Amino acid sequence: MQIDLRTVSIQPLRQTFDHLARRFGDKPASRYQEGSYDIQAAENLHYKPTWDPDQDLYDTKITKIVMKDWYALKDPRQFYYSTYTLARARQQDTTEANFVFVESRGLADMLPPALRDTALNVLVPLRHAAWGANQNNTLICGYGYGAVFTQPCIYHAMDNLGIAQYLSRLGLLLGDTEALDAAKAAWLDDPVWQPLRRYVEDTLVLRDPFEVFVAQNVALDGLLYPLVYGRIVDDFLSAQGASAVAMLTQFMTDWFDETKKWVDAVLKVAAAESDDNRAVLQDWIAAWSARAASALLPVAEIALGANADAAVGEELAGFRTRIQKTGITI
Amino acid sequence: MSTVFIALQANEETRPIIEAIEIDNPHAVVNRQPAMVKIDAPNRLVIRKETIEEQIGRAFDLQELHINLITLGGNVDEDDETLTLSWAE
Amino acid sequence: MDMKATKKKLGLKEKYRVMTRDLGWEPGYHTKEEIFPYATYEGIKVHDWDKWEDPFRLTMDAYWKYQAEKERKFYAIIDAHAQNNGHLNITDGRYLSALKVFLQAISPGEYAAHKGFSRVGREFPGVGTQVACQMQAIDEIRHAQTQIHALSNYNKYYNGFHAFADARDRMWYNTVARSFFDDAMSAGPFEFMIAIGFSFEYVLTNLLFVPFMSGAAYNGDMATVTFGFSAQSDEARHMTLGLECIKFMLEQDPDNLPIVQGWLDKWFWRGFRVLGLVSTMMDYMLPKRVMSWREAWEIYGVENGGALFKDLARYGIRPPKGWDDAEKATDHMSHQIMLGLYQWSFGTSLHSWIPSDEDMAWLSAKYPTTFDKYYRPRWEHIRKLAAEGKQFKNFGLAKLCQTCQLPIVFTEPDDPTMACHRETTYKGEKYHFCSDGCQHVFENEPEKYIQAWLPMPALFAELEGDIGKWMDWVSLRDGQDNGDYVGSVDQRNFEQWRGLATSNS
Amino acid sequence: MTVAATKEYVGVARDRVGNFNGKQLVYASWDHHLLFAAPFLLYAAPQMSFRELVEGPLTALVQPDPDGAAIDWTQVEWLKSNQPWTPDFERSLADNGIGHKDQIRFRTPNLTTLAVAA
Repeated sequence: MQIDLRTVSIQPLRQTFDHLARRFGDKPASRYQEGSYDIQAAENLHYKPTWDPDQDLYDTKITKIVMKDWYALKDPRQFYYSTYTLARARQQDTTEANFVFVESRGLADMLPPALRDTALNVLVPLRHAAWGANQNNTLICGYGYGAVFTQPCIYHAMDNLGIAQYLSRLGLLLGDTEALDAAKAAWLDDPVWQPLRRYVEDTLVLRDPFEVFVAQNVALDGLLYPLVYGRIVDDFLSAQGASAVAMLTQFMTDWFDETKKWVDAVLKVAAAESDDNRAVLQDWIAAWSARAASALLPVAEIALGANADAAVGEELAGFRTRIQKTGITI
Repeated sequence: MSTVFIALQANEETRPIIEAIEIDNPHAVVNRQPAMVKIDAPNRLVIRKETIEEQIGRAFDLQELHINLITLGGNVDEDDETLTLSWAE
Repeated sequence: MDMKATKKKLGLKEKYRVMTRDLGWEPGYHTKEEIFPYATYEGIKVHDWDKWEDPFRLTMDAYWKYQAEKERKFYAIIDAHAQNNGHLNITDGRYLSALKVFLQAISPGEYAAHKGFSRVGREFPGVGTQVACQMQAIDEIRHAQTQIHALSNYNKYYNGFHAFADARDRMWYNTVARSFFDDAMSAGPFEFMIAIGFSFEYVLTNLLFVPFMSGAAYNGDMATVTFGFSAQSDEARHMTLGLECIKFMLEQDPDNLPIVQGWLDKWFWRGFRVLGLVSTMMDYMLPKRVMSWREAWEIYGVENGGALFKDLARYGIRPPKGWDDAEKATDHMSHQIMLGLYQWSFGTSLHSWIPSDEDMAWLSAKYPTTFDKYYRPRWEHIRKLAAEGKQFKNFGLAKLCQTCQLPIVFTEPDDPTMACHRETTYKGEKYHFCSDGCQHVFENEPEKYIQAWLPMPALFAELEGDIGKWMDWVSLRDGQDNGDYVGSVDQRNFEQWRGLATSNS
Repeated sequence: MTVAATKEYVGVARDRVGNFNGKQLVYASWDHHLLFAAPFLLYAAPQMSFRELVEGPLTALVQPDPDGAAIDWTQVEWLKSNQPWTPDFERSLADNGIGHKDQIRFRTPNLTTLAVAA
């Protein structure tokens, strides 16, 4: 029996789930709201973790940041799995087309060798830094509190993995597997890369999820992305005729523009919550951004030479202006 | 003898894939259930990219299987050309 | 040097290695123990993380592409379902109870798995393992969300769905699944992988998703079929990860075998008990049934699980300790749990009912050695009470198992007429269990299980047994969410709306 | 056995008697009468006499069983913690040694209406 259900008009009993009606009123909820708010267990947690019996399974006390409601840390992009995945699939189509364009037209081979080497030397070791970022965001997602704050972090972690893989492909395209091996050797032993590697390893031993968020997503990424993908790739390399490289890193440029809106929104709400939060954030950002700037200086020198110092200084000033808008002064 | 299996959603995209699996695995048994096709085979089942491409007339990446895959049983070994399910004999 | 001439074509395995495995490095500024502080305390010895085999070698580009395609298909169907009153296509309003169990008990489990895999995706020291776990972490939040989105439209028209978030933390039958996931998450990373990655995903989720989703298809519920099969397509990767992880542990060091075997014994039994709810969904809550719990157990438990343990025998693994008891319980559990749900239905955010003659004939055919002998007399007596206007309500509430948290509805493995009574005393406190399996789990780690939050005792400790207050506390609306399906608001609405759809009056 | 943990792991029992407002939990189960899906959970003061427990909540709860009205409480066989045991009806639960979360069982060998179909 086929029923023509479209002809039936019936009144719903309610518009949404109770926990969403309590937050937003009894009106149809968005899929972001349905998929994010209050979906983490909150009460009657059964057992203490064996990996740290001083913690609860979901614990607000493992960070110095204090929130009355962790669900206040809304993602302005309103990403849930589906919107996130569709957005990245579209970007992946573009990136794929860019790689095919560069490869099929032999643009990589047309790069002046010096520029190609600069691109390889600056970019390919960064795949290891991106891997560190993946680890850090996975930790924030795992131990942070409340899906609204933590789900963007697993998306961010997968993005970091994607970026590490795009950088690997870039290395393979411009320099084959030898480029990857050389980059790893540089990451491990070249003095140029040691301050940054040390920075990354220092973040990997942090256990306060919000401090990890600051050290990685705010401080390091906030300086690294505009410096490397904006200033070095899009400006410096392109101006000398290596715009093919910029095609291969377009994902990173677009991604940083998109994700920093989320990062800023989180900072803004957390800082507005209390003076204590603001003070903690201020200390963290000041300390980690100063370290990030000095760790990135030798990296910038690979491409910019003597101009690197000024470039990093300008990025740091730009970073301060950006952070200022979230209500935090450094 | 143990049974390995793969289950795929029953739809237009999987019809030629299932045919390809039948061609490569004459010993397999195809069970059609609501919305799902489950293919059982003793100990071993091999899915070949080439055979699927012959059925659908276009290039096929074996990882496309994930879109319509429901479940499987057996140790998985995947390379560019084949996906093999097996139990130790 | 001409790069182009020397460029190598990388195969899938090699490409995956350079794109993923090679991203990690040996730390120089901190020790591995500082970076991965939870990797060793469980006693699992790993000598070489590079021996980890990645079963499916998905890089992020492929992941985004294929998952986006699945998402587009899924939401197209969910949108159409909502726009076209798809809920009226289901065979009968009774079917909704199965969906209510799903949303209250299983979807929160998906979210817990998401959190757990995020944690182990950070805690394992090997890159291959980390990436595999992270992909599972992001898949699991997908499952929680697709389930909530698929069932959201049902919530608008039917009772019992609206308070799933409250019910997750407070409702008595939901603590069964909650405590299972809490148990896994409070364990170390290796045990978590055995619990969720291996026992739950590999040995048990086929039983949850495959026959039950075929059942949803039989019952006209395309929304559920879609989220079920769409989720299960990720599970194929997850199951393979679980199997890979267990093989990896067993290959790394012979000392790992007894630890792994102990976890298998524990988690097989924990998982089997959680699936008790699914047995009831399959045998009682699907108006049109695709196969019985017993038949599903034959295919996915005995045949598939048997093949798996035969395969693992080469490492010295034997089938889990509770295997024989599980086999014996399979002909009883769905009846025992449904009888419980029915007599406590004043306290459930779902409806239950007395099986019809036709249902009982089916149950008797599917369970020829047990249904008529043990369960039909009880149902017929309950039906007689209802006919006399004395619906059977058991206000005695229930003794719960300290480990699995189910009401102790189960009988002795070899005597279906005798309730299973197991108790022990630990540090001067009495604890009760539903089975030898659950008692063993407790006795191996008593300091863990004494902490269990048991909802029935809590009703007395916190609310002095006041059922009305308790209903407010769990957001259960008396007379709407609970009780017998017959005479319920859900029944009235479903039949009325369906009437509108099939006639011109 | 001990719990494998990164540091000392001590659990706090959630259902200690002190949490029950001066009362206690008692479980009661009627052997071979599985119409009642699980043993009953009773909430009682330790000073309550055994007779009050039996003639009050227990008698009320067993009524839905066709054998419920036929129980002769003076004839039933009792077990406590699965061991044969004889209660004193006039004394309190505490004096009968029924502690918090103890389970009592009772047997009525002659009453078998719903036990097993022929």
